[in-house]
Amino acid sequence: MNLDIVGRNILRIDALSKVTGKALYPEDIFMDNMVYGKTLRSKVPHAYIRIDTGKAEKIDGVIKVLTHKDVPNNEHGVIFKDHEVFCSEKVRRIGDPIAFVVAKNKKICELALKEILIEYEEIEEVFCPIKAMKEDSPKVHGDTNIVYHYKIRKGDVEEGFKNSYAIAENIYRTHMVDHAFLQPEAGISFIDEEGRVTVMVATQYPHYDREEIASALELSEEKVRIINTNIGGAFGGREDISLQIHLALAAKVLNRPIKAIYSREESFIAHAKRHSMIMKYKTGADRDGKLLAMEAEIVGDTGAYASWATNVLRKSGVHATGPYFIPNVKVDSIAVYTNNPFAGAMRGFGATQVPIAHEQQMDILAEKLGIDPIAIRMKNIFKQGSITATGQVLTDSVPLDRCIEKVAEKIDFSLEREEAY
Amino acid sequence: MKKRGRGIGLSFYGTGYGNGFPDASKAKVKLLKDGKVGIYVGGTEVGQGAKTVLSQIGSETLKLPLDKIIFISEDTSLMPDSGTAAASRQTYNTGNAIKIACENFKNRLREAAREQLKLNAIHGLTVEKGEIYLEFFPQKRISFKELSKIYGDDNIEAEGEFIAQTIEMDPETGQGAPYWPYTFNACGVELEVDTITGLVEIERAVFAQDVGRAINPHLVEGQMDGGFAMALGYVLFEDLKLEKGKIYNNKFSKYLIPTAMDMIQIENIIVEEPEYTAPFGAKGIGEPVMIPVGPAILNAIYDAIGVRITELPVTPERLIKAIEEDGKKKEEI
Amino acid sequence: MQAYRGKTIEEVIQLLAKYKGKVIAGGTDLIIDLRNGKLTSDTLIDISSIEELRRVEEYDETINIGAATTFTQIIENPLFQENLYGLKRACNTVGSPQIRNKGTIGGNIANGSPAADSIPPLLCLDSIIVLESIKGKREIGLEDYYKDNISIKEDELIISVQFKKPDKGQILSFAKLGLRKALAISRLSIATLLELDENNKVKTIKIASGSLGRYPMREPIVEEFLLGRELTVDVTDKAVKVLQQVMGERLGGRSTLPYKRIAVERIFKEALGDGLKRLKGVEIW
Amino acid sequence: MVEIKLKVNGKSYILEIEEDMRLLDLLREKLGLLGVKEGCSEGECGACTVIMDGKVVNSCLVMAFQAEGSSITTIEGLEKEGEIHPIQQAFIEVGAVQCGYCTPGMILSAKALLDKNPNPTEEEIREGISGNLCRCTGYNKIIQAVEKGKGV
Repeated sequence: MNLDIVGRNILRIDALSKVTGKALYPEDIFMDNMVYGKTLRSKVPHAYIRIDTGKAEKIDGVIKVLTHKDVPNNEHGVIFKDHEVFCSEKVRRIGDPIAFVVAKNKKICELALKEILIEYEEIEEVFCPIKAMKEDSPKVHGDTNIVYHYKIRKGDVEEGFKNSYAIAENIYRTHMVDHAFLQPEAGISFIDEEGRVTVMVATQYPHYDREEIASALELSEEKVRIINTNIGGAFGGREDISLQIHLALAAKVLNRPIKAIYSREESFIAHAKRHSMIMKYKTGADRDGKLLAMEAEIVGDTGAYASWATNVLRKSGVHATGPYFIPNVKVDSIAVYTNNPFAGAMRGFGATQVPIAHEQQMDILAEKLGIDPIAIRMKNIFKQGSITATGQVLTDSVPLDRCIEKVAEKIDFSLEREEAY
Repeated sequence: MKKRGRGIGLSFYGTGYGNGFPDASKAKVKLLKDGKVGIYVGGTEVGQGAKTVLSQIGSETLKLPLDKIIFISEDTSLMPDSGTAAASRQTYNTGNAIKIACENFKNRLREAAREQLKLNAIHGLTVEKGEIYLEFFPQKRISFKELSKIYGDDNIEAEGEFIAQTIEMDPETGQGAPYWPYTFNACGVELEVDTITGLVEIERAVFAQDVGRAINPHLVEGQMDGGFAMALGYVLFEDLKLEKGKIYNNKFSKYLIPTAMDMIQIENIIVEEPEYTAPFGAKGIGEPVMIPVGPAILNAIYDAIGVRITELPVTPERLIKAIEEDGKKKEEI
Repeated sequence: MQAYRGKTIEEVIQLLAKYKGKVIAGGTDLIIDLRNGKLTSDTLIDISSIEELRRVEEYDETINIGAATTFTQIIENPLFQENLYGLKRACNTVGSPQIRNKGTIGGNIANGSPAADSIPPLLCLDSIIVLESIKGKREIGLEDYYKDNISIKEDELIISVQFKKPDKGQILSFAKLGLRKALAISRLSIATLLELDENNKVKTIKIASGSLGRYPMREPIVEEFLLGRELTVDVTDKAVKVLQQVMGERLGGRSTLPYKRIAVERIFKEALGDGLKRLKGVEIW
Repeated sequence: MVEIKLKVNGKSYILEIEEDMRLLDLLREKLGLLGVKEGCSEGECGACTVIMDGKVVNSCLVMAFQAEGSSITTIEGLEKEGEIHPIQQAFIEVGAVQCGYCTPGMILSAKALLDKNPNPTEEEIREGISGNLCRCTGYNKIIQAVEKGKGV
């Protein structure tokens, strides 16, 4: 292929504006007649609430206190509409948004937040996903906490383990983490010259934001406009709605520009986390190190809201084998609600957690069989034409063997080397 | 004692929303008034380099220098939906959409050129460097600029849509073709574990990443370095201290991400093997670059000290505890 | 809020007498506390531009570090490159370049944090804090300040921290355990001041710890154990056990104890080993 | 309100400011220098780094009134006669920029380092930028950019 520009180290087209500090992020935008907004969030993980905004509304400089009563359609969510724009009756996690204060400046916003009275009637919480799966556990939404159950049933794992010479069994646990992008959430909303509710925000998916805002405000999508500014990192943390609907609603109600900027602390409780997972693995191989069977039960804690839980746990399930051909596979990958911070997309999206398990399983088997970690992998890896656990044929571009060889050329993993455990 | 260990981690990663969910990217290409070309897509620049890479794909398809391309991806009132900047799908999905839109746009240009040059047909017309000309009679040529003068802004345009091919999985057996394409990688690390403090020091890392084809190698390396650092934080440092639903480490003085002093030079190796359904063979790597690093570190820790750490994060405290418990277990035996 | 920028010590103590305000120098802790609401104050009095407070002075017998002297100033001062190197090293582990450029030694003292990096070396030097108010000057031992929880009165200003210059043969060392290599709050730290006699026996030993108790403190039992002994591997191992015993009693029941008790060995040996290395040019651990 | 005099990017200002304003707020809101970013408000991330009297500081941890009489350089002050600074150029050329949020502070830390130590080792560069967090790049391209900016 004769390529002129593909494959070349073209300088980033946004680099100049970024090295000179001219690149604008949402908090860098100032408009005439602009006021500020700030979110009141739940302080408890599970409770029925009663909201009294009366006192806050009387504070000089407070323009409006928005609550669920002001939202035409008070629901959103990337897959299930299980988030409320503002909690109406129940909070399900610490950090759930309850109200949005609009005031002349940030200080008055802070002051008003303190004057909104929330009566919490606390209810039993559940933080452990295993416990949450039980029938008698407190329910976060509806009548079950199980959001999703993905299964792979391929071959006969019992038979596979019976024929295995070495078996590794372990439970692996990964934790919730934060994207920690450098630019905390911020946005500014206004009504543009064509009457559209416009939100300038740093988002991964502007058209999705437009859809959610239109739905919540019961407007047609043409009446909503998203302008993406520069974005200070995302890594999956800017997929769910954070302040977009709050800002849009405020602009629509007040017909003037409103700006909101999250502090770092608020950013931590506002956006999704990486799913923590409990991964119970059993992997069997024959005497030569050929994998014969794998069984995995993966439980992912999606916290108080589903966000991408179905897709994340599906991705975990599909990738549970690792890049290896295994004839007999049984996977159960389950997403569960709890009263923890909600989990959603983060770099790797469920496929980042499972290798913590399957790659250690490979090394455990290698040790049991007395072969080195490269050898056991080379025996089992996907190659062109391999069939995955879901029955998909990898027809093209499967250079995993080359990747391994490149690494093994530089680092010696053989068992004969000094210091090998 | 300080003990050294080596570990390897592999991973594969399926691109896109997956599972038969319509994973569509749209792109629009327009001839602008000064002969420049506008590419309009909803693909977001989050820092990964989407604007640059997608512009390169447009530039390559149109055989038009980058400075003649205006890339617009900010305003929903101007650009079509190109899906989310996630699932490592922008290079592959939106890249394909741009390529298709640019091919369609070239045909629109050829049509216009045929009319203006009074030709019988469009075949044999080459589009290159801002001109359309007849290969076997190059005197017959017309520039983008001239066309834009004749047709005005906004009149020559084309769209392109790419929908990834995936198949929904069976709910009982999980059989199906959920993602496409798949990306592969391997990471090896060498590290030192201080068995007294529980601190882990990465000494060396070799990272090989399949990219199909690298549209922009520097940007790929930047992703690999960044993915490594994020994985390092994931496995060794980052802890929300979540207790009863409350995040106690809710600020950067407590939630520790790696600093420049915690990172090392990574020996990055880009492995190319073009993927036939991808734009110029390029696969997305934004997410894969973080995945094999964690397990490589964990395997290296085991290689160093002979203790399996099965719970993240491997804080010094947890590591020391694991060593202690392992010691007790071995004593009992 | 009122804000004053003090130009002289005299002016500041007058302001303090009048307003009982909060003194701000580097601001690296204070501004965070103000933001978090951990501290409220109607009056801030800035001392960061008072030259007298921003310098290190060497006298015949003593060294005087002005309270508003930044960590960077200490790191760059030639006085702390030789046997007082441990103080430089401690200051160098504070936060980041930005924090070291602003954060001050007086701030480290006033803040009272158990993890303040500069304190253990100063404790080894038997430092004294000099305070001044309109009522006059007052000196308190740095060790007593922590141990006896002596509070700095609202109208008092920390002027300086002073210590006797150690002999050339006395080496100040410092080691710290942080969870990452920069911007790390110390999990635990040890400073030592070491001198050997002609028979390689410990002639002088002062040991101070950070984050092994509610405040930074001297470790007299360990000092006593080491005094007069030769620093063999065995003796040092025993000293570690003594320290572990002492901290065990002190931190009993704390969830962080089991880890710190083990990890302290590395940090203690690192500090002591550094002293020995610089005295004798040998590494024993 | 108090009145302060200071120099920012070579220009002298006399400003009326609120007592509880931070230097960060002054630079962003009073002077419109939006290249100064706020990422954590506690001196950890370094996005608000500026050079104050030759030294890098976190402008979120300096009260505005403390800046009286000082000379401040922000990212906006590096351009001279329409030409960007060689370190900025180096950041562009080696690909040291991703999301860009840490970039202004990072460049200022790099500049302050090179002003003081024109030929730093890799270790010294890592230390020099250790007060500036970056979540995107893994720092290595930034180190490379500083290496490239040496001696120019």
